[in-house]
Amino acid sequence: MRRIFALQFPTRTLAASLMLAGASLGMAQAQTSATIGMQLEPPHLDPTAGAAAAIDEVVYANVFEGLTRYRSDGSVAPALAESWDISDDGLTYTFHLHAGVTFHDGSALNAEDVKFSLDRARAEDSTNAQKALFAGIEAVEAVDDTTVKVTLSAPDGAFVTKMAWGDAVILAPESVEQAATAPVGSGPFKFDRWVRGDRVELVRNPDYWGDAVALESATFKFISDPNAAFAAVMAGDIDAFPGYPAPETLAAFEADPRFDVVVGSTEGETILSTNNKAEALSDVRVREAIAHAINRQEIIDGAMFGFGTPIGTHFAPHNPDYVDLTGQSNYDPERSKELLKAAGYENGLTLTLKLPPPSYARRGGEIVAAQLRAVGIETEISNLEWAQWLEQVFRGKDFDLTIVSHTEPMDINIYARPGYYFQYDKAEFQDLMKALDVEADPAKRSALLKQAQKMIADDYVNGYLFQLARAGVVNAKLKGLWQNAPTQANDLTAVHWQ
Amino acid sequence: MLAFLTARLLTMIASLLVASLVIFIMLDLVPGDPASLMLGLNATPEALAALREQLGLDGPWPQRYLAWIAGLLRGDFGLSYTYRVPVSGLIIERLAISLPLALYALGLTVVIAFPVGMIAAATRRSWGDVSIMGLTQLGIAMPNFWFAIQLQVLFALVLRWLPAGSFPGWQDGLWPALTALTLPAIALALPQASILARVMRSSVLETLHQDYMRSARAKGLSAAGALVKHGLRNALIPVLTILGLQFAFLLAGAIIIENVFYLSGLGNLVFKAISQRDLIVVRSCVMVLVFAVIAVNTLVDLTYGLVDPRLRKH
Amino acid sequence: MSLLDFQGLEVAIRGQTILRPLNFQIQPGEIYGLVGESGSGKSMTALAAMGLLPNGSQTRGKIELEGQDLLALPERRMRNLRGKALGMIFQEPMTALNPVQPVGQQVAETLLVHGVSSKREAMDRAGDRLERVGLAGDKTGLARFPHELSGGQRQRVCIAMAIALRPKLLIADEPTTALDVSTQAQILELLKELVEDEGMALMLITHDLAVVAQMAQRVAVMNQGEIVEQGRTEDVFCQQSHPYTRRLFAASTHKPARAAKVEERPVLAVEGLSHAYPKTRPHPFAPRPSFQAVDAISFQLRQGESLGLVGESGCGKSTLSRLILGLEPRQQGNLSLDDQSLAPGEALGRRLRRSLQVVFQDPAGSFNPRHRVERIVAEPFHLLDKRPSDWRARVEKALLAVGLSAEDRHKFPHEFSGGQRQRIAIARALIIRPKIIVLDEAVSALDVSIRATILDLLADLQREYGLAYLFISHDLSVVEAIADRVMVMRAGQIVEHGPTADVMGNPQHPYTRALLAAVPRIPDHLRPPAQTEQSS
Amino acid sequence: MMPVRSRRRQIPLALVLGLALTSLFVVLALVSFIWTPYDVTKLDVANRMQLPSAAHWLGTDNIGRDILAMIMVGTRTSIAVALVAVGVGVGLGLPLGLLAASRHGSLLDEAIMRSNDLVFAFPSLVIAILITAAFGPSAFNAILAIGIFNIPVFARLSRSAALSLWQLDYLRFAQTAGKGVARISLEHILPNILNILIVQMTIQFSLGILAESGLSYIGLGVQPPTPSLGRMLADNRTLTALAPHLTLIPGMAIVLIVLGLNLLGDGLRDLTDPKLARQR
Repeated sequence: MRRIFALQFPTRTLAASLMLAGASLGMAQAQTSATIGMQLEPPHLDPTAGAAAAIDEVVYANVFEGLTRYRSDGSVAPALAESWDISDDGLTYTFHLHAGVTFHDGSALNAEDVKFSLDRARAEDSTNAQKALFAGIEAVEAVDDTTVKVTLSAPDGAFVTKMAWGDAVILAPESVEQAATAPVGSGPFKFDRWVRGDRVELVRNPDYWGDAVALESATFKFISDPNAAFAAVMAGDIDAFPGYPAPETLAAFEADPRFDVVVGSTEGETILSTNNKAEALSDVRVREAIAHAINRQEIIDGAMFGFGTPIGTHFAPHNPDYVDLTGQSNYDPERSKELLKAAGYENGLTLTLKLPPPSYARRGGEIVAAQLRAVGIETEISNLEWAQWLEQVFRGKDFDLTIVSHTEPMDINIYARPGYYFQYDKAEFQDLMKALDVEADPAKRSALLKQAQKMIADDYVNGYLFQLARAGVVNAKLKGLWQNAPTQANDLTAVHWQ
Repeated sequence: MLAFLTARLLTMIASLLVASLVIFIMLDLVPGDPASLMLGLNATPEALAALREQLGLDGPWPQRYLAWIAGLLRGDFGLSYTYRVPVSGLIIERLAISLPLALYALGLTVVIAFPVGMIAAATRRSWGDVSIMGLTQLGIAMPNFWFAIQLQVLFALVLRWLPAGSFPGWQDGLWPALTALTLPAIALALPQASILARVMRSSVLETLHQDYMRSARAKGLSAAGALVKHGLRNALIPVLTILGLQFAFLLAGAIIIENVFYLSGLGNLVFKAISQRDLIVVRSCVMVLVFAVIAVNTLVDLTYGLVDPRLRKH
Repeated sequence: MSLLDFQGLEVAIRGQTILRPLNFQIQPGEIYGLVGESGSGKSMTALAAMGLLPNGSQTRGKIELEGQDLLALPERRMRNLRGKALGMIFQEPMTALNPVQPVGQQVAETLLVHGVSSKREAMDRAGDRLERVGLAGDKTGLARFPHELSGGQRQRVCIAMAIALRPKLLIADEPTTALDVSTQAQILELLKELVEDEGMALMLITHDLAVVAQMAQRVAVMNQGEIVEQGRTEDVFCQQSHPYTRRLFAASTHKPARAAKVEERPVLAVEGLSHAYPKTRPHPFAPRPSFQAVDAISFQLRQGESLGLVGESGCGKSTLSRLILGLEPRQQGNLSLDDQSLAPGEALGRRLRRSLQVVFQDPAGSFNPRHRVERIVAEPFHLLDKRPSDWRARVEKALLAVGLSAEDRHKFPHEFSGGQRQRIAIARALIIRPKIIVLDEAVSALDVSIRATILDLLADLQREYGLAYLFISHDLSVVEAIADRVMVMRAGQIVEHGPTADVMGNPQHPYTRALLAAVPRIPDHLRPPAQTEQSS
Repeated sequence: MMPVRSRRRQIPLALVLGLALTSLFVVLALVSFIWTPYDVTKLDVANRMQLPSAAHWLGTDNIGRDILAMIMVGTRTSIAVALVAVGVGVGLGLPLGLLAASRHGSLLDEAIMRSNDLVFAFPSLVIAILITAAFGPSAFNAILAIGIFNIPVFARLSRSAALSLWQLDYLRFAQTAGKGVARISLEHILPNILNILIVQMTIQFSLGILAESGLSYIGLGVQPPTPSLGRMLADNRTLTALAPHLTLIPGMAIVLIVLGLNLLGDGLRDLTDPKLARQR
């Protein structure tokens, strides 16, 4: 046994040598470029034709811009649209564009391009992954070069927010074909080259219409293996890894003055999704039993090494309208057992637990399984790739339980879709969402949202685990990256070396 | 010799055809729809149908197979579903890493295995031999990815002698590229070298017992002289076979090592393409790998002719 | 002074004594015969002289080459003598040459190793030497690879390698044992010539008394690591003062007493049997050429009769035996067995197989090493509908009939000597009382003394059971000893066929005549008077 | 004078070492059926990543499971997967090889051998990934993926071994005794190639354990909560630099099992084939 204690030494020597090496590394760094690590490589770079978060993480706000944009605190700000007017009936939005904006290829960005982009997104043959964002648009009209009028079929309080999504960025008709491989946008960075499987390189756009950016160039490097990510950051190959995939190693970076560990929130509600139409799970008592069997803190500690905020409903805790309902589904295994007994499962229950690849799901799944076992629910775990998960769980609805993080902002409305994979079908909730859609008054909206949060928590639709934290490791001298992730983006506009 | 060559070539083509059919059918059976993967959770059915048609995912399989083969013959591997760029370009880009890595590892394998195997054979049953053989057993027993991680921690993170991973490309010169490939090459080569050294040793020992070695001694050659002049070339024949297999393995088997050292090689491409159901890429990559194996085997067969005149006639 | 002087040489390998004190001398320019059966230590004697004993050998005594003790020489100096003063050729020419090197280079290497000439010169001299041994010494001759040469040609290359530097002594260890008789005669002739022309001495190691009789001036007879008798060839051959020498002589000229009654009825008849093997295509689209291994052969074998089939390697005799045994489907020609005629392609049924059994050459490969003798001998019972209930008793009886004990049935084959194993094989062939036994080189691998006892056994069994033998062999003298009639086979055809005495005494076909002429015989003047009487 | 060596037949050192190591792990695996120091599914997040101590002899992993317990059960899993995969290889490869040898030179022989070559030409890891992609990762599919590539190994080996036996006289004799090809294959060939089969089985067995660990490492092997040595490496791989014992211990376990099996194979070969033993 003595021998194994000796294994500890490399850790200490490692930390020491890393500190020494830190100084020299900083000196050698070219101070006008930055390398950003990402776990997933985008399949292509057209944010209007794919759902992959990685697309936006590269191009959002850097290469492409929309009419409006998210800021790091989650609020929506003007982007290409300087300002906008909303008609009294809430049906007509008139956007006023910045004058003199050009695309990277030198052509001017005008109202026609906006009309083209929005029409393309909502067209019959559109391959936009978030087509629903544009469903409410009835007509788009280019009034003059810098004015666009959008007419909605019904009032939509969130329309300006929807236009801030990456899926709503503005492209030129002449370059739309190449957007997937060599995107031409209007943002502060131009696409330079893409070494597939390895990295995407961007360079500063000297003709940018807005404030000039500090970085001359930026590289997004794709490293999927968490261990490789650790090695790359430690070795200094990567200046910042905002969505760092190995939370268990963050302690090492915290102890190292070369690095800052940045923990922010995301829009990712991580839930134990429950198939509400599955035999046993259609019984609310069983779902409640599961909720009480779960020890959220243990999952956050075990799977995320402490990074994450417990949630009791499908809503982001940093949102002003959030209601903390965690107490309603507190950890109470005895209550679980009683509920199960009441539901007729005192002799046990076996459920499938299908887990997609991210570590929150894989690790969390093992812990959830252990916790459920403690109250008498056996789980059969199967680890799935995303493709299989989509096929079996999301489309096929062939599952009892799964763990997934819903990263779209403000997506509580998915509970209003009876055909959605967890199959929650409640007319009252659907009415609630309809009311929300047409409500523009902020106070009333807030009340409706709180009511919705409570309703799904009362029904124990899913097991609500935690809000996914966005833990990133950043070179201590690199400043200006977003702390939170209101949308999936690595906005480099404010990034600079100290 | 010409007859032998054409026969080998015909067998090779036939094998490739059968292999292509097997690959195609196998991949057709893999469930998972690339279109829905690309459009994500909120995609509408119409959008999916539109994309499916764009990607050419519809149609009966024999028709799609023939289209694929026809494309291959023209050097057109099709467009990647996800990347939307020609597959051939992707493969060539990746081979620029995988091929040098495989060759580097193969070179290391030979450089380590040949002398080690010969020394062990020459000093058989001595303590040197026993410890060399013990070490090779250890080399074979190590999972190479585990070994790779240990190498990475030690040489890249603690000692900082070599980069932890990534490949800078060849444009910055030979040196950075080589240093970047050194750790992965070692991780790949050591188990292979262990295997080859053992083969080398037993192959050399085998020749030591041949009659012609006694003839050589009777001519006045020393034991070592006989080994070098008559034993080696004969011992090389089984070694060549193994070497051919190893090259094929190194080209395709580096997937996990590429992961550890975040290299974007061919293995990495296949791995990602499978998880993204970019089956057109998977299909072509597997085909390229199978082609490589069959080509290398054919090459090894032809090399036998050079080493062994007995095979030249047929 | 003698050229090579063995003074009390003793050799032990890993503690086991191989050679007891040996004392003999070889004079310059003479041919010295070392004769003995396998395991007598004659090869070890040669290897000791070359300094090439296996690892772990211990030696005592002296081997002096012109007064210099070879055993005391360091390896470096010994190496200088090998190839230069001492040349050696081995039994297996097929494997004695490096398969991946042209023969010219291999001959030239002898010169290069000793640094006596430049590379160019060495090749020239290699050409000369190859010509001297009867091979083409031009460019193409030098560039040929061993696999392109026949066995006899390869042995010539080995000789050229050994004599390239005109050694004082050439050691030839069974140089012709692996060769056909006609080739053997040529190689022996070559060796004789070389000794005369080059003035070197030859130490000829062989198991064949006739070869020694033809070649050697002086001879030593070895048995179990000892020289039991030595002297001038005439003296040793005529006087045979040691009992072992006498036994060896008797065995090598042994003719079993045969008194089987030959019936007229043929038990086996072959009519126009032909067989061709496909060869590899010269190119992928060419028609497949074939090789006619057996070409329209017809003969009959009568009950109680021994029919000999002789031929050199590659003449098709093993294919013929396979066809008769039904191991290969017959392409052409009828086979009738026990009055039942089978058309081409028609397989032997179990019933017919009962009358036909076989004994093969290799005593080691003839048995499943994991089965006990009992199970091995009982295997042919498979041909009966049911294994007889008294099968153990029958196995015992068969073992007793071949001169083994009943207890031997519990042993494994590796616990027996080569001769005993051949007895087991015969017992196995006998067990279901066949009418015919095919003896496919059945005694070729045996030492002469054992061979003689097996031949006696075969004769006894024939008399007792009225067996018919088809005796296939490359060795004319063996066939002569046992066969009533003999067939001479060459290139798939029977070239001569008749009663043994006629064929041997008055051969008609030129091939038979050449074959007979090539067989080494002990000349009459070297036979002791008593032996001449005994053999007649 | 050269030293005299004793003629006593030595039991190879490799055999002794290999047998010791292999039986150690087999015993560990067997004991795990009736006893493990802790329940392998019991989490103790508060006490995770502990170094070896009296309470946890080999420490705890990243979610607080006892490493010794996981090694014991993981060994069992790894052995089971590799064993069945070898079984698949022998079960299909051996009959194919024997069949091909008995019909040497026939079209069937050619077809069997060509398909073997074809399987060999496929990159095994890629196919394994494809299989799990198609049917989902599971122990069964891992076995399938590893087993498929064992088939040609055993087919080839048994064919060439059987072919050399078919040259022997006792097989010819068995034919003259009227025995059919199938019966001869079973009665005469199988027992005599068993020793080389067993040697190859130990080799493939150890390769199977390595392959399972590789598949599990990329998440395609045995699924949680069943522990496997490869998944232990995968689960803890990011902690290699911070808590080395988490990957060192399962890594060493794999090394030792595979080493044990390889030594066992070597030793067995030396023991059963004295000719080779002399050379080695």
